[in-house]
Amino acid sequence: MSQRLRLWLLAVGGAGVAALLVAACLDLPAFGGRRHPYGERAVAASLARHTANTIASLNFDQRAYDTLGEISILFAAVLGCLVLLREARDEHRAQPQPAEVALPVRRYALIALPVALLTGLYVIAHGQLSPGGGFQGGVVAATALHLLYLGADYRALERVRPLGVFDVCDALAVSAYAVLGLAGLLAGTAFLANTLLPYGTFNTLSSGGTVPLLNAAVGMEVASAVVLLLAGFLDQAVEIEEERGS
Amino acid sequence: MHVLPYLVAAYVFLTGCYGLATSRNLIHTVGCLAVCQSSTYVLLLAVGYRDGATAPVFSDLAPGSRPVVDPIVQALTLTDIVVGATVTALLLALVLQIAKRHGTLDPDELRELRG
Amino acid sequence: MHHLLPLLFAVPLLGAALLVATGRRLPRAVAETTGCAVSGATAALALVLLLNSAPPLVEWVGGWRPVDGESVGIVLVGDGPALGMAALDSLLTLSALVYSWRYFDEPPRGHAGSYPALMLVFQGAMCGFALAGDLFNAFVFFELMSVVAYALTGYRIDEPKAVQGALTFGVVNSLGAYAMLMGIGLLYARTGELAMTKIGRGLDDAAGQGGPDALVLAAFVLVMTGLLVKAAAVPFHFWLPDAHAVAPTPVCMLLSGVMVELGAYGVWRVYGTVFAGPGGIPAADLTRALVTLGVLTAAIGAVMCWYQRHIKRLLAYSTVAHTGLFLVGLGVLTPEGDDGIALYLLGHAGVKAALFACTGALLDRFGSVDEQALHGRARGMRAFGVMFAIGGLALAGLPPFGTALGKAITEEAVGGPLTLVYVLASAVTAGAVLRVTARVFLGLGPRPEDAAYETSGSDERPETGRRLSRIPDSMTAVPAVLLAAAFAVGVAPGLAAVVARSVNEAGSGGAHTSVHWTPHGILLGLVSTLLAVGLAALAVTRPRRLATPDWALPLRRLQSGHVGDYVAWLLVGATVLGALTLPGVLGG
Amino acid sequence: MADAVIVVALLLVAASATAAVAQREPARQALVLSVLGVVLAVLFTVLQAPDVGLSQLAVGSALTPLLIMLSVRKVRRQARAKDRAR
Repeated sequence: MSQRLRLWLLAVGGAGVAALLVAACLDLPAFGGRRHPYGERAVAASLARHTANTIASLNFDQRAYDTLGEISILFAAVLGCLVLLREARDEHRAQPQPAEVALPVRRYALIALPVALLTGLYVIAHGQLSPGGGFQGGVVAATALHLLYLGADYRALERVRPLGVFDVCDALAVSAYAVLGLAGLLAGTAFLANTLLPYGTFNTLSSGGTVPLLNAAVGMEVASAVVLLLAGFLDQAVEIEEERGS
Repeated sequence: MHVLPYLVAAYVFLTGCYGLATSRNLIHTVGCLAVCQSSTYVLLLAVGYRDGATAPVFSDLAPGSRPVVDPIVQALTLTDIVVGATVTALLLALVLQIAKRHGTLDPDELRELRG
Repeated sequence: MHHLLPLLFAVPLLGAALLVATGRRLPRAVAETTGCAVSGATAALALVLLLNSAPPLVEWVGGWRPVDGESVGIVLVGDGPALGMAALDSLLTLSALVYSWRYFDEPPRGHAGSYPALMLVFQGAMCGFALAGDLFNAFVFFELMSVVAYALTGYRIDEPKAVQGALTFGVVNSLGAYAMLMGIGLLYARTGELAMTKIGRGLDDAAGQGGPDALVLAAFVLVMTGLLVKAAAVPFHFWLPDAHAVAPTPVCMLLSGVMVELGAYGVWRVYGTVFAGPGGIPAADLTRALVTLGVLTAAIGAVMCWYQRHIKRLLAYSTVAHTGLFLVGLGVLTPEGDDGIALYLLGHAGVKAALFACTGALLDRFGSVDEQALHGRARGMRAFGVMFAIGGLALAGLPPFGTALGKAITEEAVGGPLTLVYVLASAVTAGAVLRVTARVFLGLGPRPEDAAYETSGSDERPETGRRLSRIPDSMTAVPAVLLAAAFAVGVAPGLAAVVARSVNEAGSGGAHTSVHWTPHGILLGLVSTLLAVGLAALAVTRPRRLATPDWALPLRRLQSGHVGDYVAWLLVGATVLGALTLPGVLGG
Repeated sequence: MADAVIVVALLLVAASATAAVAQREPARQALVLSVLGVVLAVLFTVLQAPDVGLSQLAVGSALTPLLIMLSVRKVRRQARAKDRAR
């Protein structure tokens, strides 16, 4: 199809969808409205179960099943990326050259690394109390590890990042989440029911029943998934080469 | 102000679609898809906003003392963001393989699947 | 019993996690056995739940049962159609895993478990989507299903076509999913709810006496765009031939056999529970939209199917044509139409998967799936030739296959000129399959010449590492069993009545219908079979007469393999969908 | 006051989204995308969604652009290797 025809189609389709969306926007309740029935129920349910951060209660208790689906997406995407970025038949690995890193960069990276790592862990741990949680903390912690690549070199990173271990962590975290769900079923209530543990004192680290446990599982899953994803791409960018002449 | 956030979401979505349709580089295509997706975040959070309300976190807020914004859409957006990152990663992995096997990233030059 | 519903997703997921955790040390045979065992166990669970699904099972995950009619949790609905789809996809996954038993070459080094693990997650995702009673939850599983499908489609990374097809698939489907999410956002803004039944009630309350407005229309169009992209309705269908033709064969069996159909199922479910009320989209408008798109899909799918020489691509287009037929049947909104489509879908899944399985055997034996290059070469593969021919006849609707029964009931429900669409579309696609049988397995007719604008299937790599000199028994048994199952759907006494009852209980408020063979239906089935045989015979003996005519060339050029084109078509499709449903909104 | 901040953040989102689409050079697009990520995070924070803002900051402005940069690097390295082989 020619470029021109495509632009015409795009113009027609875009105009149609734009008209539809604008008409819909005009019918939407005004921005900042007060009517949020499901939201109010969710806040009440969260407080009843002693979870200070309503978002955490939604993600790990009320709509915990969505989160199971979501970490499965993460799990599946990591698996998919590892399969897609494997060494093909006509490729081999080349040892990367140790790179010279400017001293200020190295200093900055090596100081920032532990700070970022701790921040990540702190954010995970306080998921049910303050903004943050397994997702955010997991990404921060995993990205922090890669400051090592910036500060030292690729081989240093490879040493602190045994991929086999992260593979297992990735699978374990998903299983842990699902098994916690099964525990609810076995205890006679329902899948992913938050009735196993006492709800604890409001606004403490152990409050919220199984919320902190599920949160930790998600943190572990996200962290290992991000490490594995970045590892797949780094491998491609740094190590894997095509055979000459192919 | 009543409809501006929704209109911005619609605009971002369509802009992303324009980028997808006219892209000349598949890595750019994947980036445009990420733009499309960010429109859904804007729409969802705009739907949940409430004038004069605060975040639904009660660690230093007495329950019931102030109205809070809708937490549901925030939970949905959180899920959505993680989904977006994984889709981006997976598509980029495919793009890398296309670059290897076809030697080009210009969709106009990929001529294997036609008719 | 209803507490077990989430296990249909959790069990395969745990199995996949187990395979990944131990995958580095696991020998291949153990990994594949585990995969089959877990998949089989899930299938068994789905069947047990299906047998107990009257009255429908409803599960509130996390025990968040409604208090005063309000809940904050996620609801799963395990009625007949939902559990039926779950059982179908589980059984098909099991047969795909058995088919690929020791067949797939080169599991990535140190990741012997990754292929069965991906298949298990795919199975769980499809079950989760079928059971979802909450719109956002449906979106999550929709995405999970898509993500796994992209990875599986691009599995053979050294095939240029495979990675290109997978990327196209990924971009178009993700965009569709985001459109669907925007639609969900609009519905949440209007009703403040996420459970499908509650959204439906919320729309009715909000509309009062007024009927639907632009917001409902836009939400409908956006949500349906996502689902129709998955169902590959014209003009959202372009990704399907590109992806299904290049995916590994066992994956094709799942993609064509059940994933695309899940899109049609989603359309039926979402319309029925969300938009069917007085505040939703009026029935006449839905019928106009679905029947128009369905007829177009069936026509374009059938024409394009006829002119393919790449056998997998040919089968992929036949899937497009058949989903068009499914959409028409669902679009007329009669209980009989729903029953017919349910049976048609079951029969089609078995037949289409079996045809793909036979094509996979050709690929592994000869390293080609090109109709012209293979001319007469497969004379020795008699068993596959017979199965391919039977598959073609079943696709045409030869009684007493399940496809024929479903088609006959649907034809009666749609009535009038639409019957003709069913007869023609099934005859043309089946004719193409029979033509392939005659040329490839029997070596009939002269060798045809090359055309200019098309995808040939000759330089494909076998999926087994090296060419097979003998096809393993597991690869022969799977298509045979699948065809037998499609046959059983048509003849098993009482099955049709049970399917009809559970579909009506879920969809049309327990309407009583009688579904059985009628002389009229048998006659139409025979007519389309004869037509298919005649077309195939004509094509083989007089190839020139049926060469691509000039009017079909522009149609073929539309399938350009360019992602940008497909995105533009997606927007056009959403506009068309909006235009087709607009009158009811203006009238209300 | 809050309204004005929201309006500004929204307009910035629209502008940086346009820029991200208009910048057709992938490596530069990655940078623009990370700006879009930051702007979105700001918008989410003023919309009283700190949780979402935080994850958008981590994912949208760090992880996604990083993945794009790595892909660009791989493609360039491959092109260089091809040139050398010639």
